[in-house]
Amino acid sequence: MKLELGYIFIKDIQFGNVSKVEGGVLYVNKDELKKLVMEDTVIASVDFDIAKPGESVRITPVKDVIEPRVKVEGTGAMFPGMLNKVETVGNGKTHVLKGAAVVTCGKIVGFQEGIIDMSGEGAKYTPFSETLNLVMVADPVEGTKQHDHEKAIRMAGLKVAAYIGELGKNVKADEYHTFETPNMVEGMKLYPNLPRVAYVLMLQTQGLLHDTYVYGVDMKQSISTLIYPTEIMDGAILSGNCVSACDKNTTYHHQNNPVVHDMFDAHGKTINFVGVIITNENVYLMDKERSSDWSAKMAAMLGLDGVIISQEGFGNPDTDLIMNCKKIEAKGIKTVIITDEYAGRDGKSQSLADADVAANAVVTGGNANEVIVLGSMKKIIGKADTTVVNTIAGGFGSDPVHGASLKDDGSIIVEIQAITGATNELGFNKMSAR
Amino acid sequence: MVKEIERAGIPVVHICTVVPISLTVGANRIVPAIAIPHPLGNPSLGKDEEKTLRRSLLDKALKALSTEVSGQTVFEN
Amino acid sequence: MGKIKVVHYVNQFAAGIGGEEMAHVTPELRDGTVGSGQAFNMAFGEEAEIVATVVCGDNYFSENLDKAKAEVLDMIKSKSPDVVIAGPAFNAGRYGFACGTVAEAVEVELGVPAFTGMFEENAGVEFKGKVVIVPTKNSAAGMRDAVAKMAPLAIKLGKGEKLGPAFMEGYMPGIRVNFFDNERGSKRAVDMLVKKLKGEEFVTEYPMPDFDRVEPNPAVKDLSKAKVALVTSGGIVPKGNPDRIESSSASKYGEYVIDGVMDLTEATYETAHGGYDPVYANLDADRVLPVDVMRDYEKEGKIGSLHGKFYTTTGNGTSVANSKAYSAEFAAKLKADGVDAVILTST
Amino acid sequence: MGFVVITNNTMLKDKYDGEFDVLYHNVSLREIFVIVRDKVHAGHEILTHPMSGSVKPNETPFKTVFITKEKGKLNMDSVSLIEGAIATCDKFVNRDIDYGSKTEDFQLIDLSLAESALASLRAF
Repeated sequence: MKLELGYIFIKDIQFGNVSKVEGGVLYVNKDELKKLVMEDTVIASVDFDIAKPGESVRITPVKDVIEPRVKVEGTGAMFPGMLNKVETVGNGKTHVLKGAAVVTCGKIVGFQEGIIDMSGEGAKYTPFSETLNLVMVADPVEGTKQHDHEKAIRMAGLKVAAYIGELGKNVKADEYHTFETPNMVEGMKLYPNLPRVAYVLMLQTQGLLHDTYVYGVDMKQSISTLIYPTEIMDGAILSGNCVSACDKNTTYHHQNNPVVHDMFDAHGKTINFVGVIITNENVYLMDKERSSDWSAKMAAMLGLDGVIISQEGFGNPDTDLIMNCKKIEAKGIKTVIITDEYAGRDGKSQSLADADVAANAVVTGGNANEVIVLGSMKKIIGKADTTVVNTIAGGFGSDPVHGASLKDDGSIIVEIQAITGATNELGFNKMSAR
Repeated sequence: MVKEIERAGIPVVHICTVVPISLTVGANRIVPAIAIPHPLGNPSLGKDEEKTLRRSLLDKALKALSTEVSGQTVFEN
Repeated sequence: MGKIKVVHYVNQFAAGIGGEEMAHVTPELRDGTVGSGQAFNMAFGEEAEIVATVVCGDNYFSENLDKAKAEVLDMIKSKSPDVVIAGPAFNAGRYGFACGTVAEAVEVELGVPAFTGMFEENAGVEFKGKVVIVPTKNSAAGMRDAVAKMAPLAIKLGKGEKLGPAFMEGYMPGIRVNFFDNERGSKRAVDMLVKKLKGEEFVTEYPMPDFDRVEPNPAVKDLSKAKVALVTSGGIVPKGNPDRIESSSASKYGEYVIDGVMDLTEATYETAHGGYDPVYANLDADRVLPVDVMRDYEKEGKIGSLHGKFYTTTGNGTSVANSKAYSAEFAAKLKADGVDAVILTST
Repeated sequence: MGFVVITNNTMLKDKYDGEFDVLYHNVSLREIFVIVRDKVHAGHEILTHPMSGSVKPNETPFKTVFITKEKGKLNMDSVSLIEGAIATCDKFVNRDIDYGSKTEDFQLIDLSLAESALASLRAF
């Protein structure tokens, strides 16, 4: 399967009368977007704002981040099975509004999560301080059930991203990049001497605010399966996760999966990138056993020499990660795992909930418990009062050392787990720990 | 702990409920125990019966101490 | 701003009081430097100064752990230092244990940064996950080298700065510290995998616990003449837990005399362990520490004798490994007492 | 296979009590783990991961864990799972959060995590 990605570099976002992409500027008609979102009767109110790199702006509580893309050629359409019909994507041509992102924001349940600072200390920890963000803040009608609320916000974000992406359909891209995965037989002929390598992508799948969708399927109901890496670039995998800001994979992370990209870079040079095995992280232990058995079995069926396994979320996924690693190593296939750590604020606690000698090659996204101070910002998009900041994962109501997270001057002291994407377990960031 | 005793030059037998842990911590002579809250007992037995059970475990422990081993050995019987 | 105030912790040997024969000396606070402290002051230049030195005998410290720790902490606290240096202990095991204990306690209880230095095979290295330990040579001949490595860390910590990760600052890896690497994680993962596939050396970013092994000792030739000791990680203590052995932290051990004790009863013994349902052990502690049967063996002549003391800890199964330093210590005591064999019971 | 559920979540209890065995305890999340641990030590096997969800142990007061109804030989995996969960619990600092009116949300999430296991649980 072959996909061409055309990058249209976005240098600025502005509200305007006509929605369009022109001269590298994304113009957005706010009213049109509002109308689009308000089609869903669950949404009572919605507003949009723009946050740019370097500005004194804090966005919170962040739910998802989505990159605007549009299919220009090939089968299927963006976000298949969810927003469009379930037709295979990942082939033909796709345009990307590179540098822009749609950020969805708002409280859903008692758990709040996700801070994006556009400048200052916190900006170093989130990749979304470097994107031009169109932020959607939406509230549901009173009495909306939590499940419906989550779905409405998730769908609104996708709709907005697809709408914006569509603006790039007939714009000439600045750069084109081609990604191709030959079938297995051809791949072996092409690179007979390179190690056969695949990517095992673990998806969080546990219930409300903990779900991931593949072509519209709730992934917890699936066994491990195969997918072309280019399908992921076309929005085949979507995030319904709202609970672990630092180490969940937003939809943006999936669209730009860094393991996929770095494996493509090495493809034909040091490795033969065969494809992607996607697997889940369920609550029921027998599901975990079954899914990891299946990943290992498929790795063996594909005749692999090595895999990279990435994780999503905190706690119980450590068990899936170690199961996958152990079982795949037991087949004689070499593994590298990507995780993050909860080593306590002082870095002195056991980092992972599970461990095994087979896991001898580990890449870490850092210690999520490390405490940092986020200076006050001139502008808040969303809400940064005590009901959000102190209850956010990584925040606190009162702490013997630090007091409450939210200070009178608007500055915040939190563990970095509160920051969207800070310790991403796909290896999206440069941060690490030793 | 078991390794430090061994390192000091004293033969040691580890009576432990969770044998994999005992293997992990580096015991060389291992006797599996009954249950975590009562490794050398069983409250559902009568007093004398329970002591007999305890003694059977310790018999195994003594046997382990007087048996030459070359590596990690579990004394099941 | 004035000079950074440093308090230095040393043992009897480093203080020039004497060797093993003086290891019993009690803690003493002296103004200024003692022994190697001068070398630190030279290295500090104008930035920092050792304002006081606490001297304590290694045996006194380890045999009176709680008391000694409290005394040492009080002395250190009285000088309100910005940073505390313990040692370096080089290859002296009990000194290493004391340095690790003091440094950890200073950080946890006084909230003052503290660190130590020692040889990588010192049993006190166990503390590397809890305190910063600078690797040193194996004898005091390496003092100059140790001071050169430790002095800059003392200044950094004394200024209240956070240390970078171990490989950047030169201390032993153990405490996890974040930093920004040159490549993103996914690229590092691909590079690591390529190396692993080629069979080349690669360095994991998070090492799993290491599993070193000790060769088994020869079997006991004649049990009927052997002195056998009981040790447990099941937390059995005299009723009321007189030494306040903590329920889980496993930071110390209990040593109890059982001369004349024939049977552990509900009235006399209990468990201090927090890692399992204590009901059964509290009703009859022989279920964890089988004194009753051992006494029978003794009477029957199956064993020579039951050692007059038992040792107890509360490490739960998985953390049994994390008690190296103090285990080494009571193991040495058992050896010195002529114990021929040990039965270690765990839950 | 028979299962029972150990929970401090009244929402789950109200919904399923009678349908299957619900052992409700009005205790903290950590104490739920300790109850599960003692059951494991007694020979029950854990069926659902005690650290279900990415909700940190200091973030929610509610926890539900499914275990086998039958007792068998001590299950090593269950032992390390529950000991790991308790150790993780102790690693996180108390946040002193007033859950207030949000209690229902936290109960609902726990319920949803638990229910995500039910379909598979019942299949076996």
